[in-house]
Amino acid sequence: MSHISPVLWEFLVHWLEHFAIFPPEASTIAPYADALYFALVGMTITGLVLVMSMVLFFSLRYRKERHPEAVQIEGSTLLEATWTLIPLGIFLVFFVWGALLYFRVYNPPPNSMNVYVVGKQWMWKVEHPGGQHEIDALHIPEGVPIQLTLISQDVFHSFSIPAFRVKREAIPGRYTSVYFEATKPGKYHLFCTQYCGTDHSAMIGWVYVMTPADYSKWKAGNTSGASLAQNGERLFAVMGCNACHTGTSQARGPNLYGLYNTRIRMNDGSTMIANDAYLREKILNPSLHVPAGYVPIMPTFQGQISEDALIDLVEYIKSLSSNYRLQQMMNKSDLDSAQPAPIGPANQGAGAAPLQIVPTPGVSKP
Amino acid sequence: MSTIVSLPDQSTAKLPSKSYLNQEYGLKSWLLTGDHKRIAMLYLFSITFFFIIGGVLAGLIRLELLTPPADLMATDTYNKVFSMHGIIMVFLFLVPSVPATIGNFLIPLMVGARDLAFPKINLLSWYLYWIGGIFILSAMVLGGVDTGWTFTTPLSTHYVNTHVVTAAMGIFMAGFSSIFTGLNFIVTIHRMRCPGMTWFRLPLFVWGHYATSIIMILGTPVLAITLVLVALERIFNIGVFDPTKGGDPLLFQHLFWFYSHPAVYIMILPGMAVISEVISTFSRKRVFGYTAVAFSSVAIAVFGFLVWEHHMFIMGVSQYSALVFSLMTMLVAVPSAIKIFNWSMTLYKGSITFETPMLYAFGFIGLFTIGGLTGIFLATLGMDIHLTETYFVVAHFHFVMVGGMLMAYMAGIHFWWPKMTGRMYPEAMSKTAAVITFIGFIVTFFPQFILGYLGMPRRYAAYPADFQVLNVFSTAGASILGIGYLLPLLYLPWSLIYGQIAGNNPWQATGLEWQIQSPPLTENFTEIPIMDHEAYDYEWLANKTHHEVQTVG
Amino acid sequence: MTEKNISTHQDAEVHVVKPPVYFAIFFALLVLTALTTGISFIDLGVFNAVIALAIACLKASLVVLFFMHIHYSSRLLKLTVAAGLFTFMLLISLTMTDYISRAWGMF
Amino acid sequence: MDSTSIATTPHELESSGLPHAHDHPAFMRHHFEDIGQQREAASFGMWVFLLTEIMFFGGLFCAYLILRNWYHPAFVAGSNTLNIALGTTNTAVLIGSSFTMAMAVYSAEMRRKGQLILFLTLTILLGFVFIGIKGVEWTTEYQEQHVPGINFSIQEFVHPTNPKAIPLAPDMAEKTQLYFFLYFAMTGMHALHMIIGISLLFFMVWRASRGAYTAGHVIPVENFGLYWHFVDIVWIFLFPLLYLISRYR
Ligand code: HEA
Ligand code: HEA
Ligand code: HEC
Ligand code: CUA
Ligand SMILES: [Cu+2]
Repeated sequence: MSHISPVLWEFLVHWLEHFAIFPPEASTIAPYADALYFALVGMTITGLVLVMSMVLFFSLRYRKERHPEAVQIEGSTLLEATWTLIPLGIFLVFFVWGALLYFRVYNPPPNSMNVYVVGKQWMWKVEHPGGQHEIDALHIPEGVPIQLTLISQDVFHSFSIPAFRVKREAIPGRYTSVYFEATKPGKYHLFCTQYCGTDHSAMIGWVYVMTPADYSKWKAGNTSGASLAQNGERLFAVMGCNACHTGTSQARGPNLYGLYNTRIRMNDGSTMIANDAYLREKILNPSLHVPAGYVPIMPTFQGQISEDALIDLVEYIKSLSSNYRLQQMMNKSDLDSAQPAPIGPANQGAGAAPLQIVPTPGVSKP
Repeated sequence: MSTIVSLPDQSTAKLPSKSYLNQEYGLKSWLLTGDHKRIAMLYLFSITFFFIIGGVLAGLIRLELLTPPADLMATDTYNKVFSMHGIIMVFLFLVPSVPATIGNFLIPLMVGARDLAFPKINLLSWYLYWIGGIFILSAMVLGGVDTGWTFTTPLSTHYVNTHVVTAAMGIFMAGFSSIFTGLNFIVTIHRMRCPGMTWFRLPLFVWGHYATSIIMILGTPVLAITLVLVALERIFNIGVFDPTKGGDPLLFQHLFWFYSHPAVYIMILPGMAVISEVISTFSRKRVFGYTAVAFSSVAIAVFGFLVWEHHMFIMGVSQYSALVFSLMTMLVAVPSAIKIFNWSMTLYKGSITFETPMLYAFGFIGLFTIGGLTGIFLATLGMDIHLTETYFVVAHFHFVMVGGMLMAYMAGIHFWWPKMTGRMYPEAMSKTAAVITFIGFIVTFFPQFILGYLGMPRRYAAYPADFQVLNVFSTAGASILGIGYLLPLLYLPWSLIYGQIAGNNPWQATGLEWQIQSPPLTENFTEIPIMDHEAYDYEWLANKTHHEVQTVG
Repeated sequence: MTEKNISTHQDAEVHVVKPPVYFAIFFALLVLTALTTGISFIDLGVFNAVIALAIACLKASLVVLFFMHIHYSSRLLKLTVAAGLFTFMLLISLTMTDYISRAWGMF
Repeated sequence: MDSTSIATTPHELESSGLPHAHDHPAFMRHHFEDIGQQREAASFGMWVFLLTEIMFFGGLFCAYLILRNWYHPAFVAGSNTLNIALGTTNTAVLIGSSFTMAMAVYSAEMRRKGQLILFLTLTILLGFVFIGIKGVEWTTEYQEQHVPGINFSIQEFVHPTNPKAIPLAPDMAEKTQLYFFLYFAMTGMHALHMIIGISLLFFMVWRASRGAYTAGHVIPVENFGLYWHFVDIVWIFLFPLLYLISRYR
């Protein structure tokens, strides 16, 4: 091999080191996707072999030298039916199979840990409920079902983690979500796959899957001090929301406690679920859907508030489940929220204490 | 029912003294012609021009992707290059490729008419094509467009400051050019068939173009109005497609893909039309299951309108409507399968020869089957999540568009070259080119499937080093492919002067177009023919030898 | 098909529509215009939209059938018109499958 | 019929280029077999063209329907600022012009030159009246600052001067901009078609005065009629969608 020039040699070594033909399988989704993939590959090979062997065999057997006289054949309804129905049946199997996977990936189970992702030209901003912010990186614990709630601040982006076989577009104006559960600690590629302008190809990063212990350490070491809900609480005051949403009966705006995920009646008689999308929509286009019994006097905050801040507000409203916390906020303007909140997610704001939201691996199985 | 058809001796063939090529001389006689055959030649010349530009851009793409970082050109430049590559290849090359050249040339001949129904509109559509082309070229020269060929909003409306409006207007014009082509075809096929030419005596080529024309006239206007909205939105800063102003970017996607999905069938049906003719001619047999093949074209055209949302599966469309569209996509794939199987069966008990067009046709069958079946991967909802926006999609559509349509186009050009010019292309050379193209193609685009499953995103100027090996393969393949396309670019013009004289019916094909002189007269038929046999009646042809058609002069 | 009527253009005889028909249609269209404007001033809830569109469809059909002679035309032209409407409906209805069901399943 | 009937050799090709000898009117194009075929091809061609026009406007209608459902109050408020009297008048005018156009076709078929010119001119006049009224409306909208991208202001919708109008919340009032954008896009596209039509009409009057259409060659008049009626139909739908629907909410 000595006659190969050293430069070329170096190249070859380099390539071989970086050569892969199959991505790592690192989520609970991946085996399902791969199974589907191999089934599809199997179908393609079968179909191709079938067609090509017909073509090859016939063109050898009936080439002019061997078969100078063509026999005219009209066609055959039976054959037509066969090759209509069999491919149709095969395709339908894949339709059902694919649909099941799709619904699984895009409908996160309710117990999953929520991480917000904001896409903007040209970076990913990840916000953990505990207030940890990251850019172009995502740290997650292994073995925990995770829901990403994505939104874009400008154009379409797409959050793709090939090793997990999941991706979802972050679109402007609306939340989208995707679910996965990492299975193998490690460092995986993160891409923006929807073309988003000049630096589209630089909108990449890494996903770090950590053992739960490592993850807790990381979390504690990276917290910015205030959880999303706490930030939201502050914003709620700063933006003047609490001027109307006082939580009292004389208030101009409706009471927001315990609002999240309830079904509310609108003034046109329809009902809506107060989910993340609804809360976000209320802040930007308040008069689009007006709850029964109110006049649309709430001002719009469109253009005055970033997607990050919206996420904080939404998190905050989600975390409100009793009057207690609002009372507390009204009384004290300092954000000392060391007091344990009564129930559930509301205690995310509990300062530097480890967040309760991360379910232990045993509990997390969907 | 068996037939022996042997190829005629070409050594005695002479060029006719009078033909559409020498009816009149001078630039003006070409630029103001109403003759569909001359317009076809004008188109042939024009789309070749744009194919070279698009091909050179493809070469630049591949060169840039040879190494992981964006070193050959800046990311912005790269973005402009692939956008222009996509726009030119789709709107200025592939959409008009077969219909406007071969279709334009042959449809009147095949239905037994003197010309298309509206010769002036036909000429107009060529001019519109060029106006569109000039708009697009000027967008490119003035600084480019970097939105991709899909013009995704709000990127294209509010976030880039390149020449989106110019390019959009270019596509608008090119779109109307294709609408007029489709209009002409539909009217001609309905209204200009010669006596005895019933629907089921029409060659499958005509059926394929009929289906294509349906899509052209019903789909293209939606693209036109969408682009107008994009342009207005940019100019007046409105927000029908911009969520911060209350609009919905997905509305753009819906309108755009309402055209652009059916448009991919504009880009394949004429190719399939060519393949039907080629396969049947070189196996000396009628196409197996004629009616099934004919109706599957129309079925593709109609069902093609029901599946557009499969380009938006992960963009936040309703999951339920994604179900509907995935199901429809599975249905629309079936007629293509029907065609593939019927062509394969046509070979059965044929008497097959392997002329160049036939080699390209075999290439088509193999590559389109792969391309089409990988379309099923993408139509499968859960799989699309992983594969969409990666090189898998790039590989899929190059397999169907380059491996499918471009192969078919090459097959068609070679097949009808003797009819169009009266001369044969060099046989050995063209077979070499066909084989080179096939090998080059596989080496270029097959690795991209693997890259796609690895997760390499499309439209990336720079990529992680893990992906380099396969990209090097791809670039190497593109060089081979380039040679494969360069060869015909050289030997076809060469054959215009030095090629062997072909005679009227060098392939001994049954089509009406082969029964007249090559190249044909301006008025095609001296007397309108009366059709008394089916399109692929080789018995009729075998018994017809004593009526062998003479050329003029 | 027999050899005789193979030619596709035998039915070229033109039906000349007489002015009284035009007058009648013209009058009907004016009446319908007045009607639709009038009804729009009455509050009928959702039916305002339904009626307005129904009248518009009626008017359009009158124009197509008589002013544009489709009533007297060959089946091909009738089918052509139908094809246009059909594709338009596809565009609307299939786009709607997305918009209508987007909020579904968010329970 | 035997295969000889596929005559392909030019036996008696005259240098004049006209391939067949039998008599036909001068306006017949040589690539048609007979005048019936030409006529059928032409009217079918026109219809196919109108199909593309349906889909062209179809995209706009689709956008309108979706956004209207989203921002219903804004679209109602926007719609309520339009002048219903002018809209109705315009509808009547356009229907009238369709009628005169139909009569023009009839006159051409009857080969009455004077009458044809009369009706074509009337159609032009009514066309101009339509554009004129539309122009008045557009000017009002401009004065009321309702032209998106040029001088749009939501003032009118947040603090309506009309006591009967329901004020909109500012965020909803913003969305009236979408209504007006689509309003201008749709009426503008429609008016563009009218202007093209009127230009063609001028040309046709000139041709008619030279007797072009009253010697049996009615195809151009007929096809133009189809186009004109189509433009009328578009308006028949625009009128209720833009002006009438939900006046009362
Ligand atoms: C000529 C063009 C062409 C053609 C014909 C097709 C044909 C098909 N395409 Fe493709 N497609 C494109 C051009 C084309 N496509 C382009 C340009 C894009 C990308 C646009 C962009 O984003 O830039 C795209 C993208 C694309 C997507 C979106 C991917 C994404 O962005 O996520 C999807 C998803 O469903 C898809 C599906 C299909 C299907 C199901 C077919 C079917 O019609 C294929 C049917 C054919 C077969 C199925 C093969 C024959 C079958 C057999 C021989 C039977 C085999 C036997 C057995 C199974 C037993 N295509
Ligand atoms: C008809 C359609 C068509 C055709 C024929 C081709 C042909 C080719 N295409 Fe392309 N391609 C598209 C349609 C087409 N493409 C579209 C729609 C996109 C998406 C754009 C977007 O994302 O917006 C795309 C994107 C695309 C990409 C992805 C870019 C990206 O996402 O970052 C790549 C990368 O390899 C590529 C490569 C090629 C190659 C190597 C060829 C080769 O087949 C070309 C071979 C031809 C020639 C080379 C020219 C002829 C030869 C000569 C004149 C000789 C001299 C020239 C040289 C030696 C260079 N194309
Ligand atoms: C001027 C008073 C006012 C201010 C300031 C205000 N709101 Fe409101 N809000 C209202 C009123 C009134 C309603 C009910 C009517 C409506 O939806 O417009 C409402 C409704 C809501 C709802 C929906 C409640 C339900 O029951 O459906 C949410 C969520 C909300 N506001 C959040 C906020 C947030 C977050 C802010 C600050 C960024 C804010 N509001 C500021 C008056 C106000
Ligand atoms: Cu963000 Cu691509
Ligand atoms: Cu598609």
